[in-house]
Amino acid sequence: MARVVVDVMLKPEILDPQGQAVQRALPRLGFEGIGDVRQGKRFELEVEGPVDDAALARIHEMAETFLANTVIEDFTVHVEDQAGS
Amino acid sequence: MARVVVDVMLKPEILDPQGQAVQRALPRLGFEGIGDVRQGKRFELEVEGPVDDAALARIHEMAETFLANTVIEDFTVHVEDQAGS
Amino acid sequence: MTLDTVKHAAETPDTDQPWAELGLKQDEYERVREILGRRPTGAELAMYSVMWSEHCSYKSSKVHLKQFGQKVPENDAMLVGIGENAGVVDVGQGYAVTFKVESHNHPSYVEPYQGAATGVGGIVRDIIAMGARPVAVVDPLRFGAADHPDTKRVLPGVVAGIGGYGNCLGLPNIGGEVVFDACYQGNPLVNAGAIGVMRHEDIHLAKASGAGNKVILYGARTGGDGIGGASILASETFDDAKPSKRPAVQVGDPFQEKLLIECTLEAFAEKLVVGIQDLGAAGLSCATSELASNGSGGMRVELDDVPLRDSTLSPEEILMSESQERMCAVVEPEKVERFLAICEKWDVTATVIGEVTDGDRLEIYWHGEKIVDVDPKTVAHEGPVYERPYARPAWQDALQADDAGKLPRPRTGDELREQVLKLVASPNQASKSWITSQYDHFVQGGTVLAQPEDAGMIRIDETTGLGVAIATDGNGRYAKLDPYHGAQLALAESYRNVAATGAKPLAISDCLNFGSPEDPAVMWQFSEAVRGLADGCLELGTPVTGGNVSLYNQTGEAAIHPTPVVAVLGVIDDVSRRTPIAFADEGHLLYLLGDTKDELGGSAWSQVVHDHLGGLPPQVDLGREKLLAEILISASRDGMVDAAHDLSDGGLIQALVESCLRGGKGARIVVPDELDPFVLLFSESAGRAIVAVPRSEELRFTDMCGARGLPATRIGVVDGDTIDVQGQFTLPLSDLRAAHEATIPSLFA
Amino acid sequence: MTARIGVITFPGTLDDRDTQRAVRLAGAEAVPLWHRDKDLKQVDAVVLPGGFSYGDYLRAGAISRFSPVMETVIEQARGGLPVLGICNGFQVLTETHLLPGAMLRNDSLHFVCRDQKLRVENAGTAWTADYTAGQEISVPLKNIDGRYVADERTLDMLEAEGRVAFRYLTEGDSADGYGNPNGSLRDIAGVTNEAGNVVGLMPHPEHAVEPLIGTGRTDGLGFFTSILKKLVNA
Ligand SMILES: Nc1ncnc2c1ncn2[C@@H]1O[C@H](COP(=O)(O)OP(=O)(O)O)[C@@H](O)[C@H]1O
Ligand SMILES: [Mg+2]
Repeated sequence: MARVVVDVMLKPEILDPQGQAVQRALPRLGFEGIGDVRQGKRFELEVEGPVDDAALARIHEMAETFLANTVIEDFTVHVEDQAGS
Repeated sequence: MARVVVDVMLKPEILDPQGQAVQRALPRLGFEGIGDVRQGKRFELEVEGPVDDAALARIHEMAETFLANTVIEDFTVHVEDQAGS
Repeated sequence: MTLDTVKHAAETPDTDQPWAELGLKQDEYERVREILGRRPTGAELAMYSVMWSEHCSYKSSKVHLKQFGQKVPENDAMLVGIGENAGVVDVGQGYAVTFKVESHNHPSYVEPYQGAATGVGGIVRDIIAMGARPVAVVDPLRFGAADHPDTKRVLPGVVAGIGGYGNCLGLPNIGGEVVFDACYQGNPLVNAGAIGVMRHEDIHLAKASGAGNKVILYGARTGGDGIGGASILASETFDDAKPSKRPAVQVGDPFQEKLLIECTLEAFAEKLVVGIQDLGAAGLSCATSELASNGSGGMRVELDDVPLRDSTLSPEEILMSESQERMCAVVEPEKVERFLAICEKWDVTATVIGEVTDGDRLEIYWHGEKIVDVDPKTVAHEGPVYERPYARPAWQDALQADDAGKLPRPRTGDELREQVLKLVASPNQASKSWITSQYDHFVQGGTVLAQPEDAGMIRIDETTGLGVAIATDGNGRYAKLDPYHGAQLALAESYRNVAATGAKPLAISDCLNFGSPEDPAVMWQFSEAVRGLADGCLELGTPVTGGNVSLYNQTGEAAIHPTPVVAVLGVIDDVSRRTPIAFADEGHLLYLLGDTKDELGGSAWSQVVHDHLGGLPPQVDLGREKLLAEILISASRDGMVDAAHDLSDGGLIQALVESCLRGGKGARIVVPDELDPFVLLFSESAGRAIVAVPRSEELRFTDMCGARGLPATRIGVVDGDTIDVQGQFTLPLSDLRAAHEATIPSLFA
Repeated sequence: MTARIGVITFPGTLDDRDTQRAVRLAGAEAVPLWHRDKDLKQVDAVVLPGGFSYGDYLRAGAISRFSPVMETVIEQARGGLPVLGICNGFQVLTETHLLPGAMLRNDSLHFVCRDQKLRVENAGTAWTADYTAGQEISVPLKNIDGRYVADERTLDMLEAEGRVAFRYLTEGDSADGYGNPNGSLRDIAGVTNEAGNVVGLMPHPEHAVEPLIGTGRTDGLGFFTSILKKLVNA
């Protein structure tokens, strides 16, 4: 089984309260030098069968219609490197 | 500014009802062939200054003590490919 | 590109301007030019266009809403009336209460979670802006058919959004409605209401006075979200075919709003605030022009000082942005430091962006250049007013002639039993606890009554037990059959709900949800409903303190049912006297109060069993409603009844089932001789309630009803674990519970 | 002299005023504490109330845990200061590792607000002495991140040491408040540290202290009378 990852992030112009809360906390915890934080979702899908173009197209559609809300979110799909990241 | 990504996922042995809810919904939406879904968090950090070993070590510590709760979560840190993924 | 300054605008009268894209009509644009004596700058055009939108200017509804100010009942409870962020009523002991309902319909269809969440956020800011601490929220909701796939998308998102925002703010959700009807399929109604409490001396108004006073913008940074969003979106028919018309959705940050509440209340407590305004629809355009317009002086604003989330925003965008969780306060110069310190304490960003001036102009500067120079009244209060044509629709007669009386009725006990089970399991009549258990009812430690009680009730003084109650109601089916009486029935039901808990109804707020005002049939429905409501309020003695109009609720040509939602606020001197709906004690006698007539037009029965809508709704007798309320309040005060439940959609049987399930006890019912069992159980005659009377109080209670002329019929007793209608059928509570509670989870869980 | 019980307010705390009221109703003095102050004002015990501190945006309790007041609380709790964490307060205590385990999203994925039946498993802690072991109580529950998890070894240790302080009762009808509301492992509703001075639970005893309000029960008052007696008798 191969792993396909869908990353879903709020569009840049949309307020990200979660990311902001993290960013504001960092200096208090002694972590300086982080200019911006955005928090999103990561979906790891275990795909049965080959991850060919057809499968990726289907996952793309799934991300577009279901995993992400494209009114406010962008997404990217990628096949996870077998060696791990 | 460089972007560093921290991915945080629940440990494999911890039940992930969000991932399961997604997985259960997929066949109803007409998407077959996904064996398992796990849902986690993705943090995109904009780092001011160079992303050298020292900076990465700090981000690693930040992830370990703050962004992830290592009682229940695992994390990975990586510098985002400049070309985008 | 050169900055479009006031000077530049005066020099370039012939420049083409995007007034149509911004939603202005040609004559409205001409009017702006006439007011200014030149063409508007880009920034001025932006301000006029959002402030003159239907949503912000009430241009189609104003001529009708006037009646609320004309038909004012004698009522000395009113402290602040229509025209402010929310009305305020006196509830005694030095306390004042403010409450209001608003719509967030279109945004909630586009993005259910965020649309509903920001709806709660917006109404709560209206309440804080009056000087009050918010103490509760309510959420009247309407969705398309329960089994339609899109309802499965919209409802869970809306409910999670209302809960997600309200729970995080720490506001108990104590009431609301969930109604399903295919007419709301492409246009769900998400109304949100809030109540706040303050001392009389703490009432604050949205006005900027005192030259030299500082204007402080505080809360979230301004971003590019929802530019022209709520106002434009709510001012047009929602058309699926044009995705480009969907402006950016706003994302709410309830944590930021919680900080905003605490920080604002602390500033009020230290008397640091001269005037205050929340930023909702039309953002800074609205806040600055309303503050300046209501005050005695003018205002000068440095737009460069507005803290931004996105540094690329143009001045027009900054003026139109509908970023959430922002407020604007007017503060005397010597108090500014302390105000900013309080904001810092709560981690709230706060910036002085301008000051009150001697003149009567609103002037806005950008990079040192003047880009707005207007009379704020012309922006905020002197927008266009339309006398839209209205006409009783041609189909109204046929609809009313299609009498529900001709529908086949159950003839045997078994048929009755079957239809009872079907009714209590139907989506509109089923238990909503799957939804309401996603809302915090307990936070703040003041909740005396919450869902599924007739009204929510909050204790506002721990020592004296003073409390307030609120209920919201609106029956679109009744209003479709007869908008005048439909609006009165919404008022009557909400009033009755409040009285059933033992609280005295004081005043109302409303949210009027209708189709397109450009359709004369819709305009007729609207004008009839407003007239009905105004007449009803006059008769009941409950003034309209404020409200909200939501038009353009339709998909294509098809308008929703006219849906006036009415919120009634009541007061109770001592919450320990409150009356719950639960039948909890065996042996208590059940009395049906009021007259039961053969009235099934628009009823739940006609919908559930026959999928029928036609005929006339139940008759309205507001004198009777008043008498019933007096009896219910006296009975509560003097401890004569242990439970009371008003009768409305679903009739007596629905009320019985709810009260029995709530208390875990059954009932034995005897059908009075003069009544047909079907009519007794299913008719929706107004002005009725069922009460449980301890035997020791029976005489006192019936004497009171007799002396005051309210029909009170003994119809049974609390007993056992079944509902038994003598000679007709017996239904175990466990079967009823299963039927009543399974429906909503099976559709949405 | 009565006991002084501190109630901490973090940004986004919601139940601080309710908790102060419960403390007062039990007869103790409620002392408001502010997240930015390290000073605990010499209180005899501390309650971390419920709410959504920092919006719970990262993880429930994750940001509050690093506040100045918590530095002192952590230090003094290790020295025996009685500390009670309710809901968000419990989440903060697990994030600080004063209590083991972690809290995750409810298995229903929904916020749940209801009256909840619990069994008091350990009546020997500073906060439960007025109950008896095995006593069944009903208090409101309201959370979205209430699923208690820990690894098997930790769970076994908690059981063996009697440190499961409260358990959700599961054997009845959910309409009456029975059932595990969130998928917590071993039905755990609350735990205690080894010494019994630090206790955390998801349900809200401070919302069950007055007969008229909320569910109309007073089963939660025992938390506050327990600590009061302990402190006054000490
Ligand atoms: N249906 C209505 N009935 C009575 N008053 C209304 C109604 N609709 C709007 N109003 C009043 O008109 C004023 C402006 O309303 P609105 O624009 O919704 O306020 P806000 O600027 O706070 O959003 C308010 O005082 C409101 O109470
Ligand atoms: Mg307002």
